[in-house]
Amino acid sequence: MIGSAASNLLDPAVLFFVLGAGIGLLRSNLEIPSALARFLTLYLLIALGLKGGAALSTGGLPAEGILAIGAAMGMATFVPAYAFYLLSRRIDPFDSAAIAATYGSVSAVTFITAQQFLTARDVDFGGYMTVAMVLMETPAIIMAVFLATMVRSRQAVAKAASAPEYDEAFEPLSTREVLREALTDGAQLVLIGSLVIGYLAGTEGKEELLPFTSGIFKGMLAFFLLEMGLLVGRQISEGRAKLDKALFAFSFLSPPVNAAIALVLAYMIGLQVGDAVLLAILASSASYIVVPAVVRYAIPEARPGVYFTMALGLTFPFNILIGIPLYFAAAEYVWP
Amino acid sequence: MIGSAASNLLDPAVLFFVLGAGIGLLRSNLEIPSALARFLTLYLLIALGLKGGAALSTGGLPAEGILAIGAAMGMATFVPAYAFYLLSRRIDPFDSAAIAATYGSVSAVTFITAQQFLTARDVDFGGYMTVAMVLMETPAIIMAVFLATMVRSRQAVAKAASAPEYDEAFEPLSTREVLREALTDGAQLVLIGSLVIGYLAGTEGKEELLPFTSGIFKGMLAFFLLEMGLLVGRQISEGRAKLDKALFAFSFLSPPVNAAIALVLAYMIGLQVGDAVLLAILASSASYIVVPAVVRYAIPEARPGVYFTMALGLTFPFNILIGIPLYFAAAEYVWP
Amino acid sequence: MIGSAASNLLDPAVLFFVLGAGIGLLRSNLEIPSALARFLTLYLLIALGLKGGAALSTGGLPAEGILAIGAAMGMATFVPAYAFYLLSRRIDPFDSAAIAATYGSVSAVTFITAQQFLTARDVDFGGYMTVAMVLMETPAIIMAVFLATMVRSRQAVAKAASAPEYDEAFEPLSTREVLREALTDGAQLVLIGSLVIGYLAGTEGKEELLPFTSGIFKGMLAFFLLEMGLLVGRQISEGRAKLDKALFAFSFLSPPVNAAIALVLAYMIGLQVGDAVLLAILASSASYIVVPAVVRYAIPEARPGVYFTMALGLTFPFNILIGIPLYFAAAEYVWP
Amino acid sequence: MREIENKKLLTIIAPGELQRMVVEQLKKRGIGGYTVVAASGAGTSGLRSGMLVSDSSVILYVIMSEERLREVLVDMDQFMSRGYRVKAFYQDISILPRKEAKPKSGEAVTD
Amino acid sequence: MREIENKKLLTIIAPGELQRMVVEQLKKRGIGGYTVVAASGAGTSGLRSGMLVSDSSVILYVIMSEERLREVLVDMDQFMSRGYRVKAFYQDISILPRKEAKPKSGEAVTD
Amino acid sequence: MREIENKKLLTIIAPGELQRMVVEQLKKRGIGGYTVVAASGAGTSGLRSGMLVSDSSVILYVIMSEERLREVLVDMDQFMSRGYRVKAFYQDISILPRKEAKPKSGEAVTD
Ligand SMILES: Nc1ncnc2c1ncn2[C@@H]1O[C@H](COP(=O)(O)O)[C@@H](O)[C@H]1O
Ligand SMILES: Nc1ncnc2c1ncn2[C@@H]1O[C@H](COP(=O)(O)O)[C@@H](O)[C@H]1O
Ligand SMILES: Nc1ncnc2c1ncn2[C@@H]1O[C@H](COP(=O)(O)O)[C@@H](O)[C@H]1O
Ligand code: NA
Ligand code: NA
Ligand code: NA
Repeated sequence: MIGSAASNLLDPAVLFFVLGAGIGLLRSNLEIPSALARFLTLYLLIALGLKGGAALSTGGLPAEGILAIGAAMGMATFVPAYAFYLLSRRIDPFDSAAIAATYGSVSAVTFITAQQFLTARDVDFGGYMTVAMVLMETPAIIMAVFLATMVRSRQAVAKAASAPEYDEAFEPLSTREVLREALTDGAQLVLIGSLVIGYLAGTEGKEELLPFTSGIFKGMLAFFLLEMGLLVGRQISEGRAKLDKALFAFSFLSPPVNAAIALVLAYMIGLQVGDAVLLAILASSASYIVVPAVVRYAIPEARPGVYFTMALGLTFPFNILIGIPLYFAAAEYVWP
Repeated sequence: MIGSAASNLLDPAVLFFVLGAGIGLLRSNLEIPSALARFLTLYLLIALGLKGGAALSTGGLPAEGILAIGAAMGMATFVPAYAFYLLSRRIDPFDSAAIAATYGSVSAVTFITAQQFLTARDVDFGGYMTVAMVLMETPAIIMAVFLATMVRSRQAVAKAASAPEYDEAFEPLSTREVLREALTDGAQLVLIGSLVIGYLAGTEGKEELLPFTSGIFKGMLAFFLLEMGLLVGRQISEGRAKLDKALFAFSFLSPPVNAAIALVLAYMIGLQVGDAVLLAILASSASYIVVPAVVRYAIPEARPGVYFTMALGLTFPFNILIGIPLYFAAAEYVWP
Repeated sequence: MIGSAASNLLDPAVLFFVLGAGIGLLRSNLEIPSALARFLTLYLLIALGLKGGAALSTGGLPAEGILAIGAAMGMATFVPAYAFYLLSRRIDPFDSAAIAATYGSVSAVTFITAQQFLTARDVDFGGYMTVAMVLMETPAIIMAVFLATMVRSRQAVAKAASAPEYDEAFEPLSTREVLREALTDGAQLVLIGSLVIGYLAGTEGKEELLPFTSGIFKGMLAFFLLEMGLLVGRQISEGRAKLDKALFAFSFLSPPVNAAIALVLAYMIGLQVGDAVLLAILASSASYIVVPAVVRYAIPEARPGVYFTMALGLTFPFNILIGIPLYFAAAEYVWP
Repeated sequence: MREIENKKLLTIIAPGELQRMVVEQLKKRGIGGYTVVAASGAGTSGLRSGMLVSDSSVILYVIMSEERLREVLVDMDQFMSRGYRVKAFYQDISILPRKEAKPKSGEAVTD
Repeated sequence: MREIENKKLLTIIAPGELQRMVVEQLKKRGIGGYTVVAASGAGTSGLRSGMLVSDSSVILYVIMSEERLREVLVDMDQFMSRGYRVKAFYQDISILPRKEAKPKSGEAVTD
Repeated sequence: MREIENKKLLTIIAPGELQRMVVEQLKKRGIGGYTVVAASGAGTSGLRSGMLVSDSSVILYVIMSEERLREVLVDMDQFMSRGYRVKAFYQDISILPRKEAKPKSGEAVTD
């Protein structure tokens, strides 16, 4: 396991993450234009989708894949539920709902980094895992919105009693509006579309795209991780959002716990080791692109300084640096 | 022909165009930074120029090429002339002049997509077709400017009679200024420059550039078409610029008509089938980058909401989705 | 030598520089989004660092390398010293200090272009030359800051005598602040980090990055040189910053002089010809990214319209077009 | 030269994800014209680098008459009381009026 | 601290393709200083996404004295009556005056 | 609707490299909120294309009270007399006040 972790830390992409974090912590004035980070995000989503679709079109969707997808959906429902249950006793309920959505969903970049990790070790995994990833986003968001609606109506009752005039201003979004936002999120649509295109495109089409989707992929990922590192480093050095201790603990403890549950589940339903590790990553990672973008719209009462910081500033580096090799080592230990 | 159209629709680049259009129609909040689209535009122009130049430097400029270029220039003069004649009887004459320039000129991205279509079917074409493309821009713009100047002086006479004080403010640009703008348009200069560099650069230089100009080309094109699809989808869903029915008809009818004329011409002068299809594409496509940029400056009286929307929102998708396979099928049917 | 210069001028990257300069001189409205230039800068620094690091990890650091680094550091101290001594007799001392830093340091893009030039001619060079390049930045900046501090205290004494009230406002930055800025400059950190990552990453990691760092490298360099050409052409056609004749002379004369000194030094310490040419390039090139960014902060009294224009607008094109083949021809003539 | 008009310039600083929401609200008030600039910044919710969609800011500028401004301010106030983190402020401006529109076929008219 | 000056801030929203034209016109009036920001937006001529050169907008900010402003407004009015789709408005600003220029060799002077 | 507040909008045009310096100075004055936009432009020191870090400009917008403004202006004046090429000007704005903060755990408070 130590060997695996060390060799993970020698992966150039991971090293670029560390470099970025270092530059951010040093408060360097390095300015990465936002257009560039957006470009790399889109690129990674497209490449991920195309690869997943291509794998699906050759590998099909075996029974194993359906089980994996089911397990993923299960995690995407279970994680927000228990997260909200635990958190809302201690912190603001809207923040709790937002965190629940964030952790119930996934981080595509963590997933991609884990895929690279597995590929470098010649461990196989199925194209359906990308489908699983895509499908995890929505349940987590929907659950969170329902939780928030629940909180809102509770508070409305309480408020109406004490300050009846405030009530008027309080017209939360209709569920229809929220669903539209969740289902038309740009990043999500690009990913799904690329998955479908990867599935549909003929072999020739795929081969022509290879230098773009595979050749330069590792370099583009390294570049993106440099930027994410920078963002994380700045967030930490800025240290504005002073988080509650409970939230700190949650950011670092829920990932391995969720990964462990996922690994047990994977073992029980008989997934191969690569799929199991990816399922663990899906369960343990937290969304810092799609979900915060939707939640900012759907649960405006929650504070992005809390859920976004936790997902990007704490859980993301944890998984990139420690989580991936840790879950892999655990899986290798258990799997025959 | 149906097979050809279907396989065109399974080309990843075309699928990405459809994906983008879908995302735009869904009014997703996907935000593609403008710097990225500009980057991809420049990239495509450079790659197109380099390839054309390289093809010229090996293939030379045979008699056939000179004929093809002549035919292209002919179309670039004939199309604006007849377009203006037809349109100005029905709509604002400045708009008519702008549309004439737009349709007399070409869309580089349509041309590139058609080249990819032919390459995927192992159909040859000459590097001189890129020269033809480059040379079509200027005559179309010059004609349009002369038409606009004509309209302007007619109107000035009419106005001077009725409202003499308005006259003063009316100092249109000198022809020199307009020509400067047309000839120094950035996109145009980058394309011409790349063509020359592709021609001059030694074999070694070319080979070093291959991973950049050819390897990742298809992926970059797909990415750009995603963006263009998004733009088209948004334009349609926005539906601000409610176009006159005649303009709708023109957007969809003039492309096949121009393509048919071009194919007849190509057949008569004895072009090979690949060159013929590209000539048809040149004749039928409408410029939405270079010409609108110049026209906005040179014919400010025309409304971009009209000519830009027609070229990008209607004719461009028509050609990408239907035009290319249609003209190819027609050519294949006729050519021996 | 003439053959070498001519073939340098047929290198696509160099041709793109000429194209960009032409477009800029024509005052075309070509607008290259700033995010794109920043992207390409970062890309080039990363690729340069990774390659240098990889070369170091295989080639090690031979005695020759240590000598080369020592010579580079010597030049980085000597050039600013003599530059300041000469210039400050004629022009503003703060401007002199800034120019000294600029010319004592290096231009990474000139260095990269020279590496490409050598590679195209199968001339070897060591990975330690990249280390030398990195190490040249800091001494030049530190020297310049000390020079500026010296000038400042001299002026403060003079002013205190004549206009005592002005004095107050005059609180220059502490050396600590300036050093922080110099050492945390973003571009510099990215380069150093990439060098270390290139050194650490396993062979596998390196190979996965190859399509990104080597495959598309030449194309990306050509693209960046197009932009730099545009910037240079605009600066010249704008002609705002009317430079003193002495500064003109300095911009064109100091490069070959510094290169000559560097070549003599290289010959004396027994470097191979490739390393010698690179040392000449390091000595003769002037920084227009890192140093001006730091100097604007550290020596605000100096005018960027002077030192930035000299480095980018005059010395950079001189070296790209004439310097590289010239120094190479000289080295080839002398080396056995 | 034509006479200068007095108008209001409303500036809205909002997270990028909320741009669509704000624009659609403007449309409901009959306002179809606006200008957007990408921004970054910092505030109580921390840094907003603009590097991720979930982390971006925009500045929207809307020129309008005083009457319309009043309506839009009420909308923005509503947004803020629902929890949306937008900033909205306005200033007086003096503007060259738009060219008298000669009605033509083929283009819709907005504010 | 030095005294604050009163100036005018002219804001011009224009298609990207017209930036050069506007800047050259400013130069004719002796104004060499300006600041430009890339923008997108919407108006009567539809969406301007900024994604294509032919589809881009810029905001130009020009700080100047009231006298100069008058001249520039006439120019902008002319542009508009020729059909150019620019918006031009101005506001009062209070500005820290530039450091008294100590004349040095080597740099030109602009507004 | 809540009452409108009167505030000052300070605009600072600065080279990109000085953004950090300006922001840190604001922080010393207790100001943690600001909005930044990337810009290009021209002035006495020539073109600033924004294409290189060493060649970039930013516009910083800071909303604040009149008292704070006074302090910050003194800072900016100091910067200018040290030679830094920043422009600083301010205007009156009318702003929708921020939602009354209900204090929650987990987030720091800035200006
Ligand atoms: N005092 C201020 N001046 C200018 N912009 C501000 C200020 N405070 C906040 N902002 C902007 O508003 C955004 C959200 O602020 P907040 O809701 O306080 O996190 C920030 O990212 C800034 O862009
Ligand atoms: N009411 C408005 N407020 C702010 N900006 C506007 C407004 N109307 C138009 N614009 C800007 O001006 C550009 C051209 O407007 P138009 O000529 O109406 O299409 C638009 O793309 C917007 O950027
Ligand atoms: N008159 C002006 N109006 C608006 N912005 C200006 C003006 N003069 C200078 N600037 C801006 O300030 C920056 C530095 O100006 P300078 O120090 O004169 O070179 C320029 O690059 C412009 O962005
Ligand atoms: Na998760
Ligand atoms: Na055409
Ligand atoms: Na040097």
